[in-house]
Amino acid sequence: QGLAAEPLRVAVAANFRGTLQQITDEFEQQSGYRVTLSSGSTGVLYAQILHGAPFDLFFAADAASVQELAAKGARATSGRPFCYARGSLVLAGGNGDLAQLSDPTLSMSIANPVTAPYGAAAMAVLARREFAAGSNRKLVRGANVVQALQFWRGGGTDLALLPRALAPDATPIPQSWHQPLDQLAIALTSPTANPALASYLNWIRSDTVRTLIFDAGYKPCP
Amino acid sequence: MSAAELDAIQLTIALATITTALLLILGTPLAWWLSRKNASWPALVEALVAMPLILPPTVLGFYLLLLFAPDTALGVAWEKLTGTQLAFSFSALVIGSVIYSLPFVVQPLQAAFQRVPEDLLKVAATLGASPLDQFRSIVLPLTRRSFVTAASLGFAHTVGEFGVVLMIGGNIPGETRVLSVALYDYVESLQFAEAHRLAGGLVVFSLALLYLLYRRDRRHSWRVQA
Amino acid sequence: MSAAELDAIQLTIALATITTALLLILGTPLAWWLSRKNASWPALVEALVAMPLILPPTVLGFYLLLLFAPDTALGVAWEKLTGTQLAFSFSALVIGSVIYSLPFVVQPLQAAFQRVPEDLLKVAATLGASPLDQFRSIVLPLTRRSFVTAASLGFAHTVGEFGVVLMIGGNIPGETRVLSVALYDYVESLQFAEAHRLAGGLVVFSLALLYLLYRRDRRHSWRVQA
Amino acid sequence: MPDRGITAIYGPSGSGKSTLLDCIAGLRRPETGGMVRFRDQTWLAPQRFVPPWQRRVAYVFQDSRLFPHLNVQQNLDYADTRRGTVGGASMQQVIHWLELEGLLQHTPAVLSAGQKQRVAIGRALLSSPQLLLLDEPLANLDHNASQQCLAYLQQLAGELELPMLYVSHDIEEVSQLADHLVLLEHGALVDQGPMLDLCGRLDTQLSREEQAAAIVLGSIGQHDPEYGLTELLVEGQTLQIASRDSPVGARRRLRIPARDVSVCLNKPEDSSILNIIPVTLTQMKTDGDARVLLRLALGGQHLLARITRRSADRLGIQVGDRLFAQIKSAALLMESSDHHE
Amino acid sequence: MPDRGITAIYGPSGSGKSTLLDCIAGLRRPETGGMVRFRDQTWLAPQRFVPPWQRRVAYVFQDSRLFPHLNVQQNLDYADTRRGTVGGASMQQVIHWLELEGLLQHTPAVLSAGQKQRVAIGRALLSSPQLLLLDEPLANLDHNASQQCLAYLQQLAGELELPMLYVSHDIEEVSQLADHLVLLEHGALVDQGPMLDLCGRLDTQLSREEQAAAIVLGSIGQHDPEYGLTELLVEGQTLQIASRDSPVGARRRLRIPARDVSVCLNKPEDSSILNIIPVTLTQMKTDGDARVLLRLALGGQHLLARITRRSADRLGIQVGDRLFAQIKSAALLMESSDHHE
Ligand SMILES: Nc1ncnc2c1ncn2[C@@H]1O[C@H](COP(=O)(O)OP(=O)(O)OP(=O)(O)O)[C@@H](O)[C@H]1O
Ligand SMILES: Nc1ncnc2c1ncn2[C@@H]1O[C@H](COP(=O)(O)OP(=O)(O)OP(=O)(O)O)[C@@H](O)[C@H]1O
Ligand SMILES: [Mg+2]
Ligand SMILES: [Mg+2]
Repeated sequence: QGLAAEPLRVAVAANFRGTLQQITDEFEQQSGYRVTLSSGSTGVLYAQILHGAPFDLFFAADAASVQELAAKGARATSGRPFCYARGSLVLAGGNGDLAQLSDPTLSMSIANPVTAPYGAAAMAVLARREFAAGSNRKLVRGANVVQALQFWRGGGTDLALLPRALAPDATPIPQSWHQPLDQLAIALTSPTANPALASYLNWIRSDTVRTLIFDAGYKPCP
Repeated sequence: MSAAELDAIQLTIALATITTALLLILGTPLAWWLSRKNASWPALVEALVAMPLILPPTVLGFYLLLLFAPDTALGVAWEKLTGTQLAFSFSALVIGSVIYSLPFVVQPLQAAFQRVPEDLLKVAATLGASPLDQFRSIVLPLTRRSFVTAASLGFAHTVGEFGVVLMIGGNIPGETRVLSVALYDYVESLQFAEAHRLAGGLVVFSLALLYLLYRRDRRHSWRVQA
Repeated sequence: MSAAELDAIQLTIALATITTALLLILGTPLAWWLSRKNASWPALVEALVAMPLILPPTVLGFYLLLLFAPDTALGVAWEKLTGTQLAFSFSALVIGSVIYSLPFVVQPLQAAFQRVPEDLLKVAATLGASPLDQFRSIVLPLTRRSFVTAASLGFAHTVGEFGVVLMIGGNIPGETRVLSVALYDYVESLQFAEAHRLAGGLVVFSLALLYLLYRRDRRHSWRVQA
Repeated sequence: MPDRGITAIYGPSGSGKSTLLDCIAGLRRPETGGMVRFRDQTWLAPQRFVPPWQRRVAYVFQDSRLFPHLNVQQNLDYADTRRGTVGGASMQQVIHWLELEGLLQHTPAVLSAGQKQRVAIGRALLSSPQLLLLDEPLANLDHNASQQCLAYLQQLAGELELPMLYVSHDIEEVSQLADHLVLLEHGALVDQGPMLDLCGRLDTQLSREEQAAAIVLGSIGQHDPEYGLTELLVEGQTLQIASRDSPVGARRRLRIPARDVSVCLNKPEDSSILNIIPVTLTQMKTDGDARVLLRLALGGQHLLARITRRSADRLGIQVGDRLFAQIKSAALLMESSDHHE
Repeated sequence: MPDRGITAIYGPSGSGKSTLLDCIAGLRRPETGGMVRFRDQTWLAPQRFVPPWQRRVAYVFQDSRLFPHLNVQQNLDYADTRRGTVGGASMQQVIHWLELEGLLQHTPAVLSAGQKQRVAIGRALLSSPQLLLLDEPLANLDHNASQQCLAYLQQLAGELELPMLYVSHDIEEVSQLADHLVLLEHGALVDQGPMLDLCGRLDTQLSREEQAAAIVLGSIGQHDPEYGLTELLVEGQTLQIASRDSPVGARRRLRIPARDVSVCLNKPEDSSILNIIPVTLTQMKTDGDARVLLRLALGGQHLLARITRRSADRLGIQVGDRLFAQIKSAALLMESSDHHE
């Protein structure tokens, strides 16, 4: 196989990095291609891609930024956006009862609803009429889901609304309570010119990887 | 300008002002002590003061968060004393900012104090000035320029800091959501127009403020003679 | 320690060293110029130098990114000149760090230069020392302490900085993924044990380094006489 | 050392004069320990150290050390607002004495060296200390200005009963001003005692100086307003000195430099030298290659005369001879008050 | 001003002496413009300003201004490595002359004021300038040390042909050293000219000084080794002065302070005063209340004598009288070489 001197460069939203690392390690072993992962928040990666970041592939934590990239077409966004995972929310902490969401004495950490889809989803959950009693709770916003997790684990919030990937054992929130949390990816360079990219894209869509993603706490894409 | 932005601006000014005041109150005696000790172990204190510079803000914030949590000694003591939780409070922001910006205040002051001519302090002593009086009447005016530097570095850095603040503050609107965090939110959520507007305002305002400050300082300058 | 960590450490040391060297090379004449001008418009330059402090690092990074992008004048010129892209390169990190850390170098140096007794420079001039020679033989040794301060602030801040670096560097392993970013990655991917280890190593190492530096500096101190 | 009057500290450069003052002011601790006491206060003892700001000692440093961030007026105010006792010279007085009127708004950087020193003296006086230390305060002043300063210092020492320690290597200044003398060399005390005793002896450090001089004590006699002269009665003899308004009968000191005194065997009658008095030669000492120093008794007091060895031989003078001392009248201007005896 | 020899700048404190030197060194630009030229170099003109480091002028400042971060040896080296010309005093010579051997490893902070000043002089000499500016360099030195320095400076001026501008308010120092004199007051030139001319006149600033003195020029006559005396022939008269090893016939200057000269109508025979010479009274001027200053012609040269008005009246002297001037021999020690006439 023609081993490219240049490694394949993959940009990945920070919260998916761990999972993608596993996936990529296996790909590197099997294919012999080199892949480097660059993580950051989705917003940062988006801005970087818009301004010439040398990435071949972009795994976002949301749908909007990828769709916007595709729409802008500012770069050679080849191919269409595709969903690689669908997230779901869980309630961590407390006694596991969803009724706690209406208790104003329990503090809560979520991801920033302005920047993180999981944060927006969490807000949608909290805004439900049945939890209106808890609207005076202390609500702490982490910059991203990881910080929301840290606030709950180390910083002393009682509860947290997190992606299931971060807290697999916590109480699931019904999917219908919020917008679907599809996570989209998009190729930024042409797979036809880069055999490594083509091979990697195939690998991502393989069943092995689907299982890996599912095991990591995500639901399959529709 | 939105109400949320006004909130953030107000909070930022309060945080930076209180932090700068505390920095000067704590940093001045520390810098003085460091500048007058000739032993070598205070070098360890100097190195410790510089530590917050080395750690990336989020990492520093993470450790501070661990320190401030309600189940730590500090968290428990704070809750006993004030009845409120320390983590995610404005007080936590202040403490974090003070720790984070301490080197910016201590280092310039220490360097300045070290260059205050000992001879002038001796004269003041023979004229009946106690050490505190000497400090107030000789050292302070002679090092005014460095106080301006230290205070402006400390203030600016507190305004600009966001890693630590984000981590220990929890981005609570009206309580711990300061301007830098608001700005960060705009960039992260791809609202670039809003980001430009806020950043532009911040830059113009601080530029004007610093310009006036530095110009005033230049007017009152004097020179040491050998 | 993993190969990736070693890469990051090596990159960090290279970045901080080059940045500090550049900061001293650029900051020294700038600080000297600012310290000797008595007009009031250089106060504007002073305020400009302090600007990077005010903007949150990611925001500053964002604007630098806009500046460095391949389709801007700077990006195009750079590509013409070097044949490589500026954004997301090590060079971009260096430029960004220099801009970001400039106030930490310029401000202490300026304050120090301002306190160099003019009289001593006059003596040196009558002994045949040209201005450059005066600077080298009188000003530099007299302000050595402030150079230590400036260099250590600049170095430490470059090591600790990550918002700007993450934004304009793009977290590319072996190229722009420095220690602070690696640390961030560990935290983000919940590898807290690795994060603690790396942060602990960083703290111990820098503490030892700064301690030795400051202790050495204390040994060679002298005092101005009035 | 006496705690009253003016004590001069005299010694070559590097002999430890400034160091001694530093120790007295508490700015430096003697390495070998030691004691410093002032009146009923112990300032330094093995277990005791009174910090300088509690000693109420004002110090005029060899370099003037004005505060560079304050102008002249503010430098003076600095001391004035921290004055130890209520008495002492007032701001107006000090400004007037030292002629600082025109300088008040200047910053130290633009002052000439002499002006700086005057401001430093003024600043020290305004702190109204219980002891004044002066380290060559007049080194940068011209002759007239330093004469004027000396007169004011003397007046202060008298009126305010402010004891002073005065470091100088100008022996004229010293003997004009001081009541008591401390001689230092290589950091050690060589000699000390009342000015009058030390000056009249041939065996001290002082007599070896080019400017050796004796000091005699007399009382004011008649004034001669026509010629501006005053009589000073010393041991029954009359010396004519330039008038100052001293009351008749007042005791005054007179410094007579050895180089201004010559001797002759008979009293010359047609000389312009006014003061020719009979003395007895009590001691002779060769002084260098060409000269001898004579000690001449005038009643209980002594004069010094420095003449060439050749003259001594030519006149054939011997110890015990009765001679006439001629004192160049112009030299007699340095009359100084003598409150402290 | 002459570009050779030693020019003294004399004036009261604050009269602008230091300011003048600053302008010459290029450290300050005169506000009103002006010109500074040295030999064939123009240092300051309306369109020209030579920066100080190109003027090769060494400057001993009134405050010594040693570099605080360098020890004594390094301070000297600083000048030595930047010396203008190849010639000039060597490091060994300077250290020896100024007795700096024991101080080389000291930092300026621990030196006494006099020691600092000696180092500053040494540093200036080592830069081997084409012009040496000295601003009261001896103010903090004791009599012996300053005499020694003066001698070396004079030697330097002669041997190295190094012109000097010497600021001082000590007229003895000035007249001992200088060939040329510049009198300043309130920032303006009052008088200037060769030392000898200015000193012998009654109408100058100088004659009003307490230490007014005339300077006479003579040639060395016989030595008298037994008594350590040397004859100096001045206008046909013989003066006895203390020996120095000057070759017979050499021209020498002699400073004779007015206060050391008295007059009498007849020549006294039994006085210890060796030098009694016939003179003619050419001018009389009252000097203050009690005294008169006499100008005495000695051939083409002049002496000054200061006597009391009473003596003048008693002796009834008048302009034109032939008198005898008595010169106190001890005063004659201040002989100085005179290479530059
Ligand atoms: N800290 C010190 N360490 C070593 N030597 C010192 C220290 N301080 C002073 N000396 C030395 O002590 C001696 C006395 O210095 P001091 O300043 O008292 O002299 P001084 O009599 O005032 O002389 P001057 O008339 O020149 O001012 C000097 O030889 C000086 O070098
Ligand atoms: N920059 C300035 N602005 C205003 N006045 C000044 C400035 N520099 C000097 N002067 C004044 O000029 C006068 C002359 O000062 P200078 O230092 O030349 O005197 P000096 O003759 O050296 O006196 P001294 O014998 O006391 O050293 C002083 O009255 C001083 O106050
Ligand atoms: Mg001294
Ligand atoms: Mg002067």
